[in-house]
Amino acid sequence: MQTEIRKLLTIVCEGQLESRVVADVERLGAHGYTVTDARGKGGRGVRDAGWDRSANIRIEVVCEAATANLIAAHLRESYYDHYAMILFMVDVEVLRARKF
Amino acid sequence: MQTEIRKLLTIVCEGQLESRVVADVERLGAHGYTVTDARGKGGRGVRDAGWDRSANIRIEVVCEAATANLIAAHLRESYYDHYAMILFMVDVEVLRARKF
Amino acid sequence: MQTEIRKLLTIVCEGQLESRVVADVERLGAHGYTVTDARGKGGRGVRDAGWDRSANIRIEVVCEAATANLIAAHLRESYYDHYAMILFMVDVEVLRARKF
Amino acid sequence: MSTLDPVVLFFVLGVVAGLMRSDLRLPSAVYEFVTMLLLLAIGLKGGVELSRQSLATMAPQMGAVIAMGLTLPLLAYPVLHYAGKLKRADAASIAAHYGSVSVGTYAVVAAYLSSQGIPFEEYMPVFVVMLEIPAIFVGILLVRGRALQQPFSHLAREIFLGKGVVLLIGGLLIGWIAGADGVQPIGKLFFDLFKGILALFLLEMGLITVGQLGDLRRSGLFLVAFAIVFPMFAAMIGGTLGWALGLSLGGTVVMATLAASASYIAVPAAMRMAVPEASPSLSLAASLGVTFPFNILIGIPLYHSAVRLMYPEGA
Amino acid sequence: MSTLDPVVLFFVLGVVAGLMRSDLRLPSAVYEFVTMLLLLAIGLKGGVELSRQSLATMAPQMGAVIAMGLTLPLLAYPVLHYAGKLKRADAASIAAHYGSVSVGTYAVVAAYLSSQGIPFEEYMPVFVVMLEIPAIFVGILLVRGRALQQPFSHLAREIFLGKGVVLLIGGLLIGWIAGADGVQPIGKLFFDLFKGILALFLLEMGLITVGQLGDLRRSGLFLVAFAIVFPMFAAMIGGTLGWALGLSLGGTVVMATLAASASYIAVPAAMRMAVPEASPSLSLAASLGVTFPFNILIGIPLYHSAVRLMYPEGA
Amino acid sequence: MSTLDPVVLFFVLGVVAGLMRSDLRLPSAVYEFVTMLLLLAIGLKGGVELSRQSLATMAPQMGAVIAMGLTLPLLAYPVLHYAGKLKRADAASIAAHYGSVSVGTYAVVAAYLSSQGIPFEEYMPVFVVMLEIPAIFVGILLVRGRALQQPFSHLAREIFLGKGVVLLIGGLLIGWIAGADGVQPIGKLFFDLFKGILALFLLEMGLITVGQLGDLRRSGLFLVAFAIVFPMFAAMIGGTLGWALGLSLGGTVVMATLAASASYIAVPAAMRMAVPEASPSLSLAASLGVTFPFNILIGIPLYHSAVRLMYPEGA
Ligand SMILES: Nc1ncnc2c1ncn2[C@@H]1O[C@H](COP(=O)(O)O)[C@@H](O)[C@H]1O
Ligand SMILES: Nc1ncnc2c1ncn2[C@@H]1O[C@H](COP(=O)(O)O)[C@@H](O)[C@H]1O
Ligand SMILES: Nc1ncnc2c1ncn2[C@@H]1O[C@H](COP(=O)(O)O)[C@@H](O)[C@H]1O
Ligand code: NA
Ligand code: NA
Ligand code: NA
Repeated sequence: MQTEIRKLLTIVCEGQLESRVVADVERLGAHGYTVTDARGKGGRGVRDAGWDRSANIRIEVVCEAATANLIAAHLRESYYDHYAMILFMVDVEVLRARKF
Repeated sequence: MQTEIRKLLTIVCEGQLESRVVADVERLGAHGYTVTDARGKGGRGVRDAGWDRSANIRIEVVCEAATANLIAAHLRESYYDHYAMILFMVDVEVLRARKF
Repeated sequence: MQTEIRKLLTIVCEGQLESRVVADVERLGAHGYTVTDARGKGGRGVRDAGWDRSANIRIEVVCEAATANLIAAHLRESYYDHYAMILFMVDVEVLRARKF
Repeated sequence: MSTLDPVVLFFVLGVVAGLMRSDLRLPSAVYEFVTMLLLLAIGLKGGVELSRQSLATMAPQMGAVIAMGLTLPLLAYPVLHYAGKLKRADAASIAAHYGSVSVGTYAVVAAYLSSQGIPFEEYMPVFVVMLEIPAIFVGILLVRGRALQQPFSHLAREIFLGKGVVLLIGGLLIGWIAGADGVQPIGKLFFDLFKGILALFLLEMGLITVGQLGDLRRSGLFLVAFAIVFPMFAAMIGGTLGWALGLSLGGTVVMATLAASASYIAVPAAMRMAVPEASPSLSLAASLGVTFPFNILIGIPLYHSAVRLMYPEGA
Repeated sequence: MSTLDPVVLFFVLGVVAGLMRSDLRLPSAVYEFVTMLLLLAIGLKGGVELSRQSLATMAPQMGAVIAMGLTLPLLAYPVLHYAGKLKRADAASIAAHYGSVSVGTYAVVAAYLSSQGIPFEEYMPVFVVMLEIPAIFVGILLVRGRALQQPFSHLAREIFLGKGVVLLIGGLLIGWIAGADGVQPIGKLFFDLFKGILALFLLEMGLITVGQLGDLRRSGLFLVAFAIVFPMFAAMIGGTLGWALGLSLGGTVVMATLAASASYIAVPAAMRMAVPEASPSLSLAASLGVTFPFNILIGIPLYHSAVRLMYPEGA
Repeated sequence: MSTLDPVVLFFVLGVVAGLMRSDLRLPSAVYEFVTMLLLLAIGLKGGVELSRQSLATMAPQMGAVIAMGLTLPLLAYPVLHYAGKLKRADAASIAAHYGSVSVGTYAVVAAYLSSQGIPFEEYMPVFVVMLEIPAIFVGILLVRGRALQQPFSHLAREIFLGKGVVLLIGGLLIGWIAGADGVQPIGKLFFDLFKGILALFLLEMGLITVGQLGDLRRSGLFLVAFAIVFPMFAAMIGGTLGWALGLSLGGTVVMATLAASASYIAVPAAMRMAVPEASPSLSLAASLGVTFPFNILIGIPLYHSAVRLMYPEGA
């Protein structure tokens, strides 16, 4: 089964940012995204659920490398200074590459 | 610490398919799977939770490359036309390779 | 956009272990972690939610390869024999590498 | 008092909050909890009344109600397929939704009548349960003819074992076995809190309705028109049937409303599995995006005044 | 009325739905919510009654009850280890489960007696709380002897700070401090809704029970037999103790049932941490898959009729 | 009865469990559910009372209350910025939290007064709703001056469409439109269960409070002192205002408590979006970690006895 390579960009950030980050992701050319609720700890301390005041979300985007870089750069610009957020990227094999 | 390489196959699809996809995954030779609830957006539009009518799930399977391809091919056959579903694969290092 | 390589270590284990595993992860030198709730099936059978008696969690840690190996080795020592647990590792690209 | 029943105001609140893009949302676990309580409560209520009736006397009414459940989709299908130019699978799926009933809409009409002090046959919930399913079979047969993709057993499970149906039928049976006295101790949760729970349910429904508007725009004007006109037409059938069965004015209003309502719990799940090629967003956009709000805001009072004409002597 | 208490019908519904592979499931957040309400309610109830009693008068009874909690696992262990050929850790873990109590089973016997109009000592919940823990220590000592793997403090935390125990004891203390009047304003949630909440809890328990059947098959016939026979034997001990303590007929039935019940909330969590080499699925399969259903469906009425013989003069 | 209101004992239980590192936690969906019920209930209550008042008579009081909401942050800011050496953004954000109100604290003072049998103006919830927002604007202007980072519309949405505010205002409007009779059928959920729901809410609040202690240590002594002293100062202002407005003794206690309380629902969400450079953990550590427990454990009785001096003739 032949597959093609795309980038999987994973973003972990505070839940309150969901609507904004997701909008950015789409605007910058991704064709879709998947969100899961998460909790965790990082430079800005523990982020645990409750009146979703401080819960995290985990956003996955499968897209072309260029798009992934675009999104990553934009997120770093807009959110890194003030918001709890990390992101990492990895190459993945996909079917139906045109979808992504 | 020596490790071995296996495939991590990640499937994102509509929650209603859980029992069927999971059954397929096991039947096709995977020794386990991990499911998390998710929401998201793709070609078939937003998929958000609620009376789990349209929530997504995210299924991860660590298995041998051959098995991963088998599963991927089967899922594409059986579900791609009519159901919201994507999948992607990546090589991962595992301990206890015999488990997978 | 220049990025650096780090390890993404993913641990899936029974939820009751969360506090202990997370403590180990930090003690062994990771600067953060992300936890999501999960369910699944493996050698120790189905692990499904409910009075979180037997739900799983999925812990992701982005850190240096050495740290990842350290953590993996420690977890195998301490938990593999008696607890439901798997883990796998993959190289990922990160921004702000100093964070990890 | 306001023409809108207070519980309906929660629906309006949900719609307004949704339109203004508030981040308000019932956690999905809570929405599921609230829905389960409503389904069980309606089932229990029906079962208790069933234990009071002699099946013999109810049998004919039940037969008639089921017949209606089988007929409505057969009336909706051609309209959708030929007039609406919808693909066969989509037309059949939507027809199934409109042949079935909406539990939420039933809860609202019950609340509406009670707050207007209009009595109705207590055993109406029995009909709600019975109307859930027949239309699903019709819908499936309309697409597959006799050539079912999956083994029928598997299909029947999808239909009867969907949690919505299990809770309705399960509640019905428990109510029936336990009877009024038996159910009384759990009534504080299932009956006393009913309207409050319904209010929360409607709040979320309002938010969900707004979420459907996007799909609705894509699905075109015909579907919107259908989702308003067909319910009114179906209400006439339901009303006439209720009247013919000699139901009270209130009971007839309920029957009209049931006929006019479209399922969004049992049917979508079943059709998704039985007829995957049908687009779920089309039928949900119509039933949730148009018919549900139409019924609870406009339809119910409308059907009520229409039915009044059939009952000159009042009740 | 039916021989089955209505709340138990919800358990049956859960079992049937589970066996038929319905996708019905309480969202885990809701199941946890419902369980928390039960634990708090039982704790509160116990505390309020405690505030009515003089500790002096209750001390002896409490001592006797704790003694039972320490004895039962010592009786279960040899059976499991020698007769059942179970690994030492598994035998000890299962023994701990059966020495402890099941809050859900207590709630069912309380509902059973009240719907039969049989009175029992209001302070029974105190014993429920007190029986939760002793067996855990016995279980651990049976495996570790004095050589504990982890620092005892860490272990005690696992035991006393598991949320189940915290809610029971916390509720008990709050009820004790606040007293009947103080608790009254929150009673509408914790007491009036109790049976309805219990019904939802039992619905999910039914589904969970079915989920255990798989593990049960693997665990073999001996364990199934043990999970039925030992509770009946324990019930005799509990019943005799209740009778010896001069409890009412109802109170003695409760004592018998408590002795017969096996924990699945406090003990599994504690044993998992203290004795990780013990297979959790074995003990859960026995206590959830066999003993719980046996007790609420057959055991309780059985113990009731047995106890009746001990109280010829009625109550 | 104990000096602590029973519901407050649940808060204490949460704190103790948290300090002992119990794994007790309300599932986040349940915590959200419970919070939504409180917000809706307070809104509904306020709306019902509003429908009883003539706006004309209330207008002056409302104006005064809003004025207080605008003044308090202006008093807090310089203290935090100059005395406390806090960054401008942090000082402004914390000031906004303390200018606004805590719904949970209001619920506790209402419970406190009712269990002491002290009457207060039924329409107090209206003030709760009205005090939520003004301080947010002041806080933002304190940082941005007129130079807003984002379009004001976007900002206003963050403020008015945060789910907390939507539920409060939505409940208020529904209560206002439906009136006492209209709301009565849903009262069994929103009003009768209020205190029980509040107890669960406070249990989780206790656990959350403990979670803040870590951040608190980092945030330094000054903030802790501020989080205790400023509320007492604000309470004097609120009390004096209540007295000047001719409120009853109870009403004045409520006003003092509202002034003393710090928001942790509407304001954090809004400030996070409007002033992202402000550290959310600072303001939450102060309002949740110190002020909330201080108010419900010590503050409320304190304000009560202080206000008593202003009302020599009793009520
Ligand atoms: N090294 C890491 N590995 C995995 N997840 C992390 C890591 N660092 C941070 N995170 C996640 O990213 C969120 C925000 O990180 P931070 O901005 O550092 O507070 C945290 O709450 C974690 O969920
Ligand atoms: N490019 C993407 N990246 C990440 N997740 C995606 C992507 N496309 C689709 N998905 C997920 O897969 C689900 C089904 O996709 P689709 O079949 O395209 O509607 C969506 O609801 C998303 O959760
Ligand atoms: N091959 C696999 N692929 C993905 N997840 C797995 C796999 N095997 C086990 N798991 C996950 O790891 C948990 C513990 O595995 P085990 O210790 O084998 O029972 C399971 O409950 C699954 O959630
Ligand atoms: Na219909
Ligand atoms: Na026992
Ligand atoms: Na204030």
